[in-house]
Amino acid sequence: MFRKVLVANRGEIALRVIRALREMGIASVAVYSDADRNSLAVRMADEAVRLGPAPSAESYLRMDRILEAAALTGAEAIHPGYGFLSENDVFAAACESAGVKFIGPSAAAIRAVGSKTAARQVAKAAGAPIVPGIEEPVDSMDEARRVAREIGYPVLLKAVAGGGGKGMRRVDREADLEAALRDAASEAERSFRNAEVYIEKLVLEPRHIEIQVLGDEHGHMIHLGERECSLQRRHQKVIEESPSPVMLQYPELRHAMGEAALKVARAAGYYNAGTCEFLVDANRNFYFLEMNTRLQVEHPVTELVTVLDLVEWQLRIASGERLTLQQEDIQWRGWAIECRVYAEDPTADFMPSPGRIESVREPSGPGIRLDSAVYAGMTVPMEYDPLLAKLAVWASSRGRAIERMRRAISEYRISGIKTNLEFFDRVLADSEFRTGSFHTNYIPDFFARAGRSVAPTEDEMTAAKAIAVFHEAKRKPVTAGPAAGSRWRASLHAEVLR
Amino acid sequence: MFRKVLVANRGEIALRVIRALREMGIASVAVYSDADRNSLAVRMADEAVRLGPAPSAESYLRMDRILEAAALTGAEAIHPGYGFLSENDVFAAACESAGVKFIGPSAAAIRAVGSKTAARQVAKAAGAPIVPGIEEPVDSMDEARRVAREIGYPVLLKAVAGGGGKGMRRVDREADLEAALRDAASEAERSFRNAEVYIEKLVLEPRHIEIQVLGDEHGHMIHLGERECSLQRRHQKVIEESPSPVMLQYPELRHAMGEAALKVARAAGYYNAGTCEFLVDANRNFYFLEMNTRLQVEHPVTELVTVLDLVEWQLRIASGERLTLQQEDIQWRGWAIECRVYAEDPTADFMPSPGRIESVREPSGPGIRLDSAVYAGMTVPMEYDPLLAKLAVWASSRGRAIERMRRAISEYRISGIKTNLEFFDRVLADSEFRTGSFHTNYIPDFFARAGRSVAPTEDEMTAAKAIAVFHEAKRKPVTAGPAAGSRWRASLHAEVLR
Amino acid sequence: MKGLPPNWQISEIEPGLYSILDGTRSLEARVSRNHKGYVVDLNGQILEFELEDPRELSSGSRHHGRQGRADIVAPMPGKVVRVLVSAGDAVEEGQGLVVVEAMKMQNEMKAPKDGKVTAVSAKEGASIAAGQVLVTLE
Amino acid sequence: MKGLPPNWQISEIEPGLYSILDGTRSLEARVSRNHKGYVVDLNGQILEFELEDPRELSSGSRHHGRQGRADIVAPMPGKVVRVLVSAGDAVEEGQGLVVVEAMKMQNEMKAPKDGKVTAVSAKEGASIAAGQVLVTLE
Repeated sequence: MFRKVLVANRGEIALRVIRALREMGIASVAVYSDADRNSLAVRMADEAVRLGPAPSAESYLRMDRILEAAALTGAEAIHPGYGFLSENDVFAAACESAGVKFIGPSAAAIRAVGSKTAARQVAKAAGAPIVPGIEEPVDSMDEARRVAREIGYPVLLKAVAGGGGKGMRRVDREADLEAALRDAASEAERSFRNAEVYIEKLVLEPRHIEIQVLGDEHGHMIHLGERECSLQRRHQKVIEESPSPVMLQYPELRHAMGEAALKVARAAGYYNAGTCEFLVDANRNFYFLEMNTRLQVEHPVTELVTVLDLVEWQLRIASGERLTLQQEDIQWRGWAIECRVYAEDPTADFMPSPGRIESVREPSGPGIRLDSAVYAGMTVPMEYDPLLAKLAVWASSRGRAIERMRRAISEYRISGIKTNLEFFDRVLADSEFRTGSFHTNYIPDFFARAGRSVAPTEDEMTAAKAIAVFHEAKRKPVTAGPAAGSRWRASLHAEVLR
Repeated sequence: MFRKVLVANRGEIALRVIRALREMGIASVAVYSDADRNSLAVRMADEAVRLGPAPSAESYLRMDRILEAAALTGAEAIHPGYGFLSENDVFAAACESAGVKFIGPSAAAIRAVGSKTAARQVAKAAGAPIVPGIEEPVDSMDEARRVAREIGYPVLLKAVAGGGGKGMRRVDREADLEAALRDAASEAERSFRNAEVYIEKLVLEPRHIEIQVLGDEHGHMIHLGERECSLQRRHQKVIEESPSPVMLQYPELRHAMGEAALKVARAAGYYNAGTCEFLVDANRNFYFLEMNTRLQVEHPVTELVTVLDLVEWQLRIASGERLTLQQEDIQWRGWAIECRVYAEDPTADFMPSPGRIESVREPSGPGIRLDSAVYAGMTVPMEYDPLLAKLAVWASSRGRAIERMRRAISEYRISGIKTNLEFFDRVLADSEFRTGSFHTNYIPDFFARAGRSVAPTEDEMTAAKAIAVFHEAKRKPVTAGPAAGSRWRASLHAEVLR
Repeated sequence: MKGLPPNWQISEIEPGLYSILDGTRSLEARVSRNHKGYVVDLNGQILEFELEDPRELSSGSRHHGRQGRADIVAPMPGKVVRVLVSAGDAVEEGQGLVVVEAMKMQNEMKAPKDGKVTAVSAKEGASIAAGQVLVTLE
Repeated sequence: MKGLPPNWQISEIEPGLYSILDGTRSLEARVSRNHKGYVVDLNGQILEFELEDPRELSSGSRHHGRQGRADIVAPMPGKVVRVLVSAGDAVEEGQGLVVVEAMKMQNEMKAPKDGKVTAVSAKEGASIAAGQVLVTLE
């Protein structure tokens, strides 16, 4: 096993890996940008090395600086987390050249399934069902028109190098195709420095379900079942669960999708942890979408229902160990739900809300798992994505898990910036969510039904104002007589002049 | 099911019950003494009612005030937690008379096994093995001498109404008997308002292992396996685990002890959650000690390995539901360890350390369960016991659980008061603890081997002093020239005169 | 305390954090301020408002009503990605004015009403603070 | 900063909490004070000491060395349960002087050296603060 591992990431996932390293007796090296000098990752790691200024391009995307940090500290391996360089085959190869183990699949496997079009070709060849469309980027408007007509509207334009909904556009009719293609390509160029876009059939009212696979470097691979990821906003997942509610009724679907995922991964010569994403339509037809060649954000829900430690296995596999689990060893027990707590403002169309966190109170007690990287006094940087924490719960059933999550949210307080905690409580209380029968348009539909946020009642507003007045009076005690007002003004004046 | 339940306790156990109530959709009522007005229990409960001043006798032990609070709020049931009135048959009966359900066993069952001597008689009659001794309190020195000679020294004097080591004395020879009896009786009188003491054979180098039982009000009862509670200091448990390491080697012992526990509980007409304590000697002979007729402090380790929710079951049983679990449904999976975080000073013989908590950073991430009732800015009252929090972990094996606990401790920070967190890390790193082979004298032996605390190295002390100097310089910037010193003194002077 | 509901008993946990017992009902509230006014977290629900209290610290509202001038302010710190209008342009309610980026997300600031652009303070590529005026309409 | 080890780079997280990079090695330290002096939590290890720094705030040490006077002070807030000695008594090192109760535990304050009791300030039943002198030996 490695003696020292560098974690080439930030935020909660850096902490997740540092925690696993500590539990395994492996020294940890954090890397940080100037915006993260005071982060919990830097403070909890055994060592820390500066990469550069806040922007990712000058820090967490600097392969050279990361490899220098590994050399400086003598780290034998690099865990890339998710995002940043985690799915970058050039980085994986550079690690190999530098004699540092990249904790993930081989550079060749990343290349084989790293782009969506390549992955579709692999899946098709391996016999896994894929969404109708083409496997190549479109290179002209004429070709785009031809392909779209062939597979039939509505179609989806997607960035070849994409993720997180960037460079993605739904097109319902030919008239909109040209503008959408231009928008998608320019967004793809901005986001990934790769303007290539491809077209696929839009599956209507699908669930988004993904399968976790885990394989060693000696040819043995299993799947760990599914995660239900249909609850998305702007193509970003916000609530995930495992199992998927659909599997309660149709348990054979897990096996079928698991087999399909393993076909794709095996065809790509994949090892370590990876995820195959699928769309599942109302008739439970499933279509392979793409493969994420790294640890997923939402891996905790799989860990909670399988009681396996995915990061521990990533490390063991990368160090050459054999995966000692067989497919039949894997059992799914109870129910897990995860909420992604973002710095965003539900009352302002979920706009990002970076800034200083004044105070934090975290939920705890039975069945709670919190993967967070924030603390009171922290300034949430505006340079990175707005994920503050992942709040996950486990309980014996879906209903109990939902109630446990609501309990946890009722304890959770983050002040100074806005978060989507209230939004989660509204969704978890929603009867349609609770039926378990929903698809990827659930959140837009929910907003249409129930609004983006709930206006406070008059009683609540009266109470809040009364407290604010009490608070002001406490901060600046009012003494009797007219002098009070002018003293107030004087002190205000002094404050302004300061 | 109840619609509203009053929680007649404070601290972490009040929160534990309030959390369960919230998850079950039951309204919660907290009660509080003046020392706990700002507690998390008061803030997290739906309602809260003041009982009286800080001393327990004027607040948490006031049955009349608690029943008034239940009547005022319309609570249908009372959860007593542990300690305070939880094992008080008079209170259980008073609840019944007041038409409020006592969440626990019947008053008659508490009487049947509530005192240690009564419990011994029940156990003996039911055919469960007990420690040689007498079942009645001694009422004279002569009788005490006769009994102690009969069963042979060393003997143990124990308070009939006791718990937590109060009113307990080891006596190695007759010469010490009289003084020890006087001490034990007066401590018992002070602690429990009951001076009665009994004598039993001291089992040498025993493990302290307890069995959790759970039964409904319709005559069905099962056991949930054991908790290893041998790690005690001053007869207070500090680290508990489940399973007991001894069960790894001798799995049949769990079944035998479970059966014995059920015999005792059934003979007492017991229902709801309860615990039978046993001593287990080196030859795995086990002796019933006493029964705790309530939820135990350390119940989380059982919950973690059985994935059952004991408080949920307490509530369901008290509302008349049947226990739908059969003995063969119960499975023990992985390993759980709990550390009791106390406000005490390891460098000063673990003396209590009440006071103001300046800041708290709590551990989180995979496999952590924290039941805590403290927050930054809280003043830990000196009137109650020093338990601040229970830190529990689950992992797939004992070794992994130990490393996970050490990782959690490495993240945990409580400043302003002293705690025993460092002590836990030393024990968890101790090779004897890690073998799993130990008995109730482990902690005194550990102190004899390794000292009460570890002196910092010179390097550590140098670093700490450098930081303190840096901190002072930062708080009061030094400007050049001799004026700085006098300005410093002037401001100090002003401070003193204030 | 004038204005406090009857039966309220308030206890301060730390500056700005209060536990309130309204009879037996337990409430918890945290009071803070942002550039728009007061933010009260009441049992996890966020309420935002301005106080008419004469002792309010705000140095003057930036909001001028629907009929008159309207300042479009940055709702969060970020960077101006694109400016979509120029001074003198007529705009319709809902029309995009400025695109601001923060935390890897682009957000379009839209006109709150029909009107005319009287000033454009936003500059493409510039960093901005929460509450900073980007565009003024009339 | 004089006295700081070379290669240290310190960053303040909040008042009293520091992240230190000693080369690449990461340390975290919280500095606070109690009635005895400084308390530094260094990566979870608690170190207590007094500083010889001239700017120390302490208004005079209570510790007078092994040879001379010794004040027995309360290590925590609590209540005096029993006073076991009177002024004028000769005591041996380790002998119990006062029993203090806090958090349901009784603790015996013991003589740190052989000597004579010169003053007993502790009163049975009295509440005491941390650092309060209970007994003085000579």
